[in-house]
Amino acid sequence: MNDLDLLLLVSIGTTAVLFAFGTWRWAGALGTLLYALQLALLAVMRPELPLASGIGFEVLGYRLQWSLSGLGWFFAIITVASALFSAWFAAGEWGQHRRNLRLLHGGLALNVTAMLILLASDDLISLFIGWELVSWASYLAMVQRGGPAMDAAYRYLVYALAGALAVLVAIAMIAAQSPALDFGSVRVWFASAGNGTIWTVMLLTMAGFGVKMGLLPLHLWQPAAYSESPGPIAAFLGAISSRMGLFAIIVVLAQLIGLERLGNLPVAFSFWNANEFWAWLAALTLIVPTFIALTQNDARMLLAWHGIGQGGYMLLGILIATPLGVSGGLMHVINYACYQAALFLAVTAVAHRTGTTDLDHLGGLINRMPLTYVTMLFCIIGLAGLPPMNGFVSKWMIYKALLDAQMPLLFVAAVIGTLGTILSVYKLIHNTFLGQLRLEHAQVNEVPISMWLPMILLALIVFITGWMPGLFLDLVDEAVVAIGITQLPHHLGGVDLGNGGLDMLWIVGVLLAAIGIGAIVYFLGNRSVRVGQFDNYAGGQILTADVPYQYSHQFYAGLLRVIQPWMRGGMAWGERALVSGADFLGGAMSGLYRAAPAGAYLLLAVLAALAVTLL
Amino acid sequence: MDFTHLFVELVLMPLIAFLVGLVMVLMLRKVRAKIERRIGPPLLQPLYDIVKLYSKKTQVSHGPMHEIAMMVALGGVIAMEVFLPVPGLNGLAEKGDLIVLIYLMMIPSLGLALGVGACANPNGSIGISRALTAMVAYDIPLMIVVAGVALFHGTTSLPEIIAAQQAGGMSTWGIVQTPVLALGGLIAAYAMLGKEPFEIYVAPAEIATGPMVEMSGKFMGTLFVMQCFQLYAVGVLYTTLFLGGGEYWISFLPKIFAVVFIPLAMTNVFPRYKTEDVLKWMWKWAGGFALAGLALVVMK
Amino acid sequence: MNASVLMIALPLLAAFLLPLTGPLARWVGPFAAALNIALGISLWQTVAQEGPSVVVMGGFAAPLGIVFRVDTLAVLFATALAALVLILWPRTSADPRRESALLLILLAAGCGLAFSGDLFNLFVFYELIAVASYGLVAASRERLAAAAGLRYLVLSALGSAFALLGIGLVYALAGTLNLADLSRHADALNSPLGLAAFALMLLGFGVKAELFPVNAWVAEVYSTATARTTALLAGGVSKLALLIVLHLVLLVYAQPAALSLLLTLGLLSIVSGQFAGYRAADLPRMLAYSSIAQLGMIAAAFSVSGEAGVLAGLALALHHLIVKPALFLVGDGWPKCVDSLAGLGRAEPWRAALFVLLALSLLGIPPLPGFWAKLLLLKALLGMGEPAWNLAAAVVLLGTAIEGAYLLRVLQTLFRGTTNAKPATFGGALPAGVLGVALLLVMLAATPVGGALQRAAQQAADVPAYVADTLGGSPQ
Amino acid sequence: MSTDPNQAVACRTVDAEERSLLGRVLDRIADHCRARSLFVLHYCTGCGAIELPPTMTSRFDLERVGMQPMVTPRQADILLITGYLSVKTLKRVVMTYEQMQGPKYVIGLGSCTINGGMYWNSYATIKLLDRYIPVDNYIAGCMPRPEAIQQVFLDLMGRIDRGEAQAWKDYYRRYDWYLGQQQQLFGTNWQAPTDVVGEAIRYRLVGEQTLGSHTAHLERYAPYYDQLGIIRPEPARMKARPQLEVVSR
Repeated sequence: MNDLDLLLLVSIGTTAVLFAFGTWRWAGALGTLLYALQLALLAVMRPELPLASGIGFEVLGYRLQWSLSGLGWFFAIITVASALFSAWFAAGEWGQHRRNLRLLHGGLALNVTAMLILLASDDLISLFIGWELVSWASYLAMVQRGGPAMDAAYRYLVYALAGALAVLVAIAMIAAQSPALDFGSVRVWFASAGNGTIWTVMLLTMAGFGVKMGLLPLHLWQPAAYSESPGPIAAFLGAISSRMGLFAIIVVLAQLIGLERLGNLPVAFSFWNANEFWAWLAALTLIVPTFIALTQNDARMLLAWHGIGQGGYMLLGILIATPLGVSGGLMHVINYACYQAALFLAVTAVAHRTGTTDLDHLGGLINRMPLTYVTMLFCIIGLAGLPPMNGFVSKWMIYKALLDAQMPLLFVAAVIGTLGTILSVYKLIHNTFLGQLRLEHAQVNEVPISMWLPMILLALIVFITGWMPGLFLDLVDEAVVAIGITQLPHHLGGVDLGNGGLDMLWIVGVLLAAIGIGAIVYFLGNRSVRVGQFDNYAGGQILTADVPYQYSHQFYAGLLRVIQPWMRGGMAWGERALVSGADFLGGAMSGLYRAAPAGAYLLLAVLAALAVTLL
Repeated sequence: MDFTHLFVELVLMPLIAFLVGLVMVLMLRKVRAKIERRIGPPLLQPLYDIVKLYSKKTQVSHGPMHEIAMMVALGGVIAMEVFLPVPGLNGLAEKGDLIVLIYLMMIPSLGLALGVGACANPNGSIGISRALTAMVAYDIPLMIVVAGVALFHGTTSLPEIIAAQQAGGMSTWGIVQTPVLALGGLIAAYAMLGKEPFEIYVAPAEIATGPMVEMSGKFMGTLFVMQCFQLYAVGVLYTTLFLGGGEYWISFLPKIFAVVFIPLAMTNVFPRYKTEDVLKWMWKWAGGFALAGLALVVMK
Repeated sequence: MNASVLMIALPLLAAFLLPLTGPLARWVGPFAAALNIALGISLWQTVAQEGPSVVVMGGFAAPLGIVFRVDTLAVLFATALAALVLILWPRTSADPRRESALLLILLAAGCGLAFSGDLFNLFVFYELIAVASYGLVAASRERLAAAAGLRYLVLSALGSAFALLGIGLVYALAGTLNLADLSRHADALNSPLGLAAFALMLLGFGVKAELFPVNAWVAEVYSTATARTTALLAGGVSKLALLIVLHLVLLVYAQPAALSLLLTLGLLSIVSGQFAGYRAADLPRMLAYSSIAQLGMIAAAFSVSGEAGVLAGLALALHHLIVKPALFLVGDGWPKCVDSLAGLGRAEPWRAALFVLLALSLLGIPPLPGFWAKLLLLKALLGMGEPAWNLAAAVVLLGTAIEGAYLLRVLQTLFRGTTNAKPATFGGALPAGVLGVALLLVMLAATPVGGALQRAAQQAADVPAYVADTLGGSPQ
Repeated sequence: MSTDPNQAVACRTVDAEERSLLGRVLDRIADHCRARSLFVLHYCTGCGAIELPPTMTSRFDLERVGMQPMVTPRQADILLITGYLSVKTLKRVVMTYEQMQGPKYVIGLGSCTINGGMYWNSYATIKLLDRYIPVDNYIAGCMPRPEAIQQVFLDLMGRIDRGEAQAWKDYYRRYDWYLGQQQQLFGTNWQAPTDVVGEAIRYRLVGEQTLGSHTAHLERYAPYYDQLGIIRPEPARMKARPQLEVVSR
């Protein structure tokens, strides 16, 4: 039994234990410890990668085997760490007075197990098994709050099921032609397959795996499903769940088909190749949901929409296919997991205290919940991709790689996404923490340490790895090598390139020093007196708490007046059209059976058959 | 690199930026006065204003975030200057490239935005919402321009871009080589200055100077200092990208003043656009020119 | 006497002796079915060791005489049917004698159908099954059931007539009804008239196999008959009808036109069944429509020539044989209307969990057995490499997605909210539980089961061997 | 801790005579700059506002002497009251004045601010502005010409430069008196959002008359406002209260 077997065993054990003792008072703490153990195991097995599991089956001539490559290991680290922080957050006060705690803890552990199984898969069948496990495990995590959450989860599952079937068809296609389904053989098969076949397989798999990732136009389920799930679960799902789709896409596009082949695969009737096609789809995925996020009035929905958009960056980075781009894309996965988890936790903390996440009904909480504010501040800077947080580093790598790879328009697309992100994260923090405190929140207090400590730790990780991106780039290297890309030379502060590098040690250092100078200049002036929020310029009006003096609704009215005409909800319309199409066909078919002039059908059918065969 | 040398550079670069920026602010006000047939303020007026504001005896703060935001905003602009190479001083331009610079330029605005939010004044919030919208308006063309420049020179390192332009005298300047791109960049730089017709976020008569509504004393003073840095940074950035940077201060200073002067000379004859019109206008014209320029670069 | 003949004779004998057994009557049937299973297992071992064998009746060799062909496929179907009958044996019944007799006759006829090597015998056993099933359907005392039963009777009789017509045509064209012999004379049937015969047989047998245009009885009967009868019809009888079709396409009609016809009907079944199920508001109807679609998938699988198709169809058929009866049994006693199921998941967690398990397997979620069946089906369809079959894969995809949508709706409803209703009696707990456990066992033993199915399919698809075995290798 | 509120809180603003030489030099520089950089907030409710455009624009060009119009009290140095003030607008003026940062200057423009002018008989207008807020300069006339306005500005600048324009401190030092005048007009429950007493303590500007019977009304009505959720005492203000009691004894 090697480390991988042990890890899977511990993970399955965690699930079992947490389902068994989920309602126990210390279940959350126990879960946290068990995730820490899994993380330790992952750390231990790092030198042994890729590590093949001793478990394996052979069914119908197909060998099912599991092996953790550097890529899977990289994602596994993020998965387990996300679960660790989510469980930690739920372990204390947050979880104390909740029903369904068994489902919460057990569901989380089940998700981790399923994801580990997926990440360790080494052939298409085990990949598919892992994929379905992940789908259903996340369904279990999503439905917990009942009501609208169930509707959202149902929508997700229908998408996921249809997508999985598309993947299954692709696997069957490969199975019909390739002698075996392990990654090695499939790679060989892809090398010899024709363009048309590859396109079909690729479209099918992207349709399937793209569902989970929220690749346009398959993303519609995601915001509601994530934001309706319980806070820590939303943090976990938001941080890593969708990235499973990315993982599978990387496996198919980069590991099996190969990025070089992708570049040689033409799109019919155009100048494009497959690489550019997917890159533009990724660009759309990063732009459209980001600007939809801008229109959201619910903090969780806003974050969930951004989750989709950020996925676009990762895919875009990987499709650039240069070491810089791939490293950037993969690094964005881990960066994003840190700040997205912390953001969801922060929003959950706010909801825990105020009972709402409606951005029109919050405001001014900065003085009441300063630590939550700091968390959110650090993490929105990360999400927006501005220095000095880690989100900037990965985005910089993607930008730079795009420019180096002569893709200026994609670069501009990526920047547009970033601009939209900056706008909506400011809206998020402004409407939650800044502006006027509402009367009903005047007595709100900071969340207890069991909740703020994990958040703050994540926020610190976001900052420290922004300062020293080399820490994460080391992890990324494992994955990059596993994909078969040259390792990116880097140092603790960033990367050195011939034509303009990045050294975050210096940049953040200078920024901090300059802020110090700013502080000195600031303190040159006389000391200030702190005034209340009603001592405020209002054109001579005396402010009162019964009249809200806050600007939050339709925050970017001017911008929205320009871009809203473009948001016609085309994809939602398409979805509705599909549903009503199915309804219509369903009506027609059940009408056919219900009318049931049975004998007549038979006679007609016989006559038709005779007519067809004899004439 | 010699550490002392670097340290001197790091001190000198913001200092020069501030002093030149003061003169630019004076120029801004003088130009306006001349166009309105007034005499205008005395030479030391920008300095008077700043000293006056810092020496206010009572200061109103809306909480720690309000104060920290001021430090971050000022720190951001100072940090920005050391990544902008000027004649003889490269600072940290090797450690961060053009993209880093552009993103560093957003830090002060974001810091300010947080501080303004902490002031809890909706006028300020509206101002920030408009300022960020304006950022979307001008940053998209600007980024297209940046992409064009980076593509044209095959690098994002500012010293290399400058060196490439200085290689053959004026004929290798960006404005000669890529004139359409330079035009798009100029319009974007104009909007970056936030003067009429793009000053939607200040709008004194409408939202009481927007972000500045609750800024008093040293807070306002910090904003005045920031304005100096920002005017300078826009001038230097544009000069670096399209006017061959600077070999000597004697030739460099006229260029950056010229860059700032052109918008300032135009701005006084305009009223103010509506927010959505700024977006449309910038995307249509600045974005159009920038895209055309980019297309020309790609075709080369 | 060969075990295969015993498997037919024993239940028949038991059925006839039933009136004489007095107080033991209620034990006779299960005993006979259990005996059949034991016989089937012994036969399985024999076949595994010695290969397929042919039993000649009355001393006349094929093609003149009646032959039984005992191969893995036949044994599998016969044993599975016996097991199903045993599992579904009614513990309480209004008229135990009559129902027992009908069940035993059905069992005997089913075994006979599985073993028969000749078209006419197939038809005879098919008719016997039909008669038994009319009785079973009519056993329900509801008026609606009676109406549905009548319609079923009429349709089935019409279907049988057409099938007989088709068999007659075949006989006229080829001069023989022995399948092995027909296989040699397949060329004679490769004409419009031969194809017409196939179409007639397909539509005729299709009534029981729930193929597209002739399956209008399905939803009504399944939603009104008792759950056990429904389970038996959906799980067992329909498979037997498809077995005839399999024999036909495998041995006689391996021509593209016939396969295309089968595929077309299969696909239409899938589409119509799934979409009708999507719109269905009550659970038995929904399951009935799902059953139509599933059988359509099996038909589509059988339309793939060669071993891959047989394997996929076989896997799908056996999987459906386990899952669908269990689903009907679980749903029995619950409110019929899907919307009224709300909260039952909390009230009866184990029952709901069983339903979930079965539904997931039906959808083909790994690692449940349904997944392997679906993978085999898709692989077989795509392995043909022809546009129509590729399209079929797409249709299967679409159909399963729709099936997922409506089955998930049921699952969703089960766990939504709470109910005040008292838990309904779960009459079918034992059989459904047994079937569920069987499903899990198959999942765990995927490797050996898969191997066995592969061997069965290999054997079944080996047409020359079949012909040689049956006709003794004699040249004509 | 001393009970003298001016000693109680550490602060860098001290009276000129207490400051070191360097401090005095810095003060001198600051005053010089203050005089040359005056931002004006026009409180234009009266007709005198019509004289301001020519004063500011090219005919007379106020920017020559470093004056600029500003739109919020936070940024302004001079509050320019351009005419009559009704009781209602006076509330706004007081609030605006309190929101300005010291050193701050008030200029009353026109006769109305001095004696009510043509509104002498009106029940709704005030007669003398400096009963309610300290006024640095008045400009008599109905209405005064731009030249007169400029003259006053220059006078004010000179006094600022010399460090003589300290009227704003008077408001802190005699807050109780000013508040009493205000309360006469607005009622004893009058409360502006700015915590003047707190600021006076903070910046060591507490005088003999900073606290008194009128400021006690603030205390009295504070719970009433709290209950209505209208003006909540902020932390700084809460801290200042205990010391207040010490002083008022």
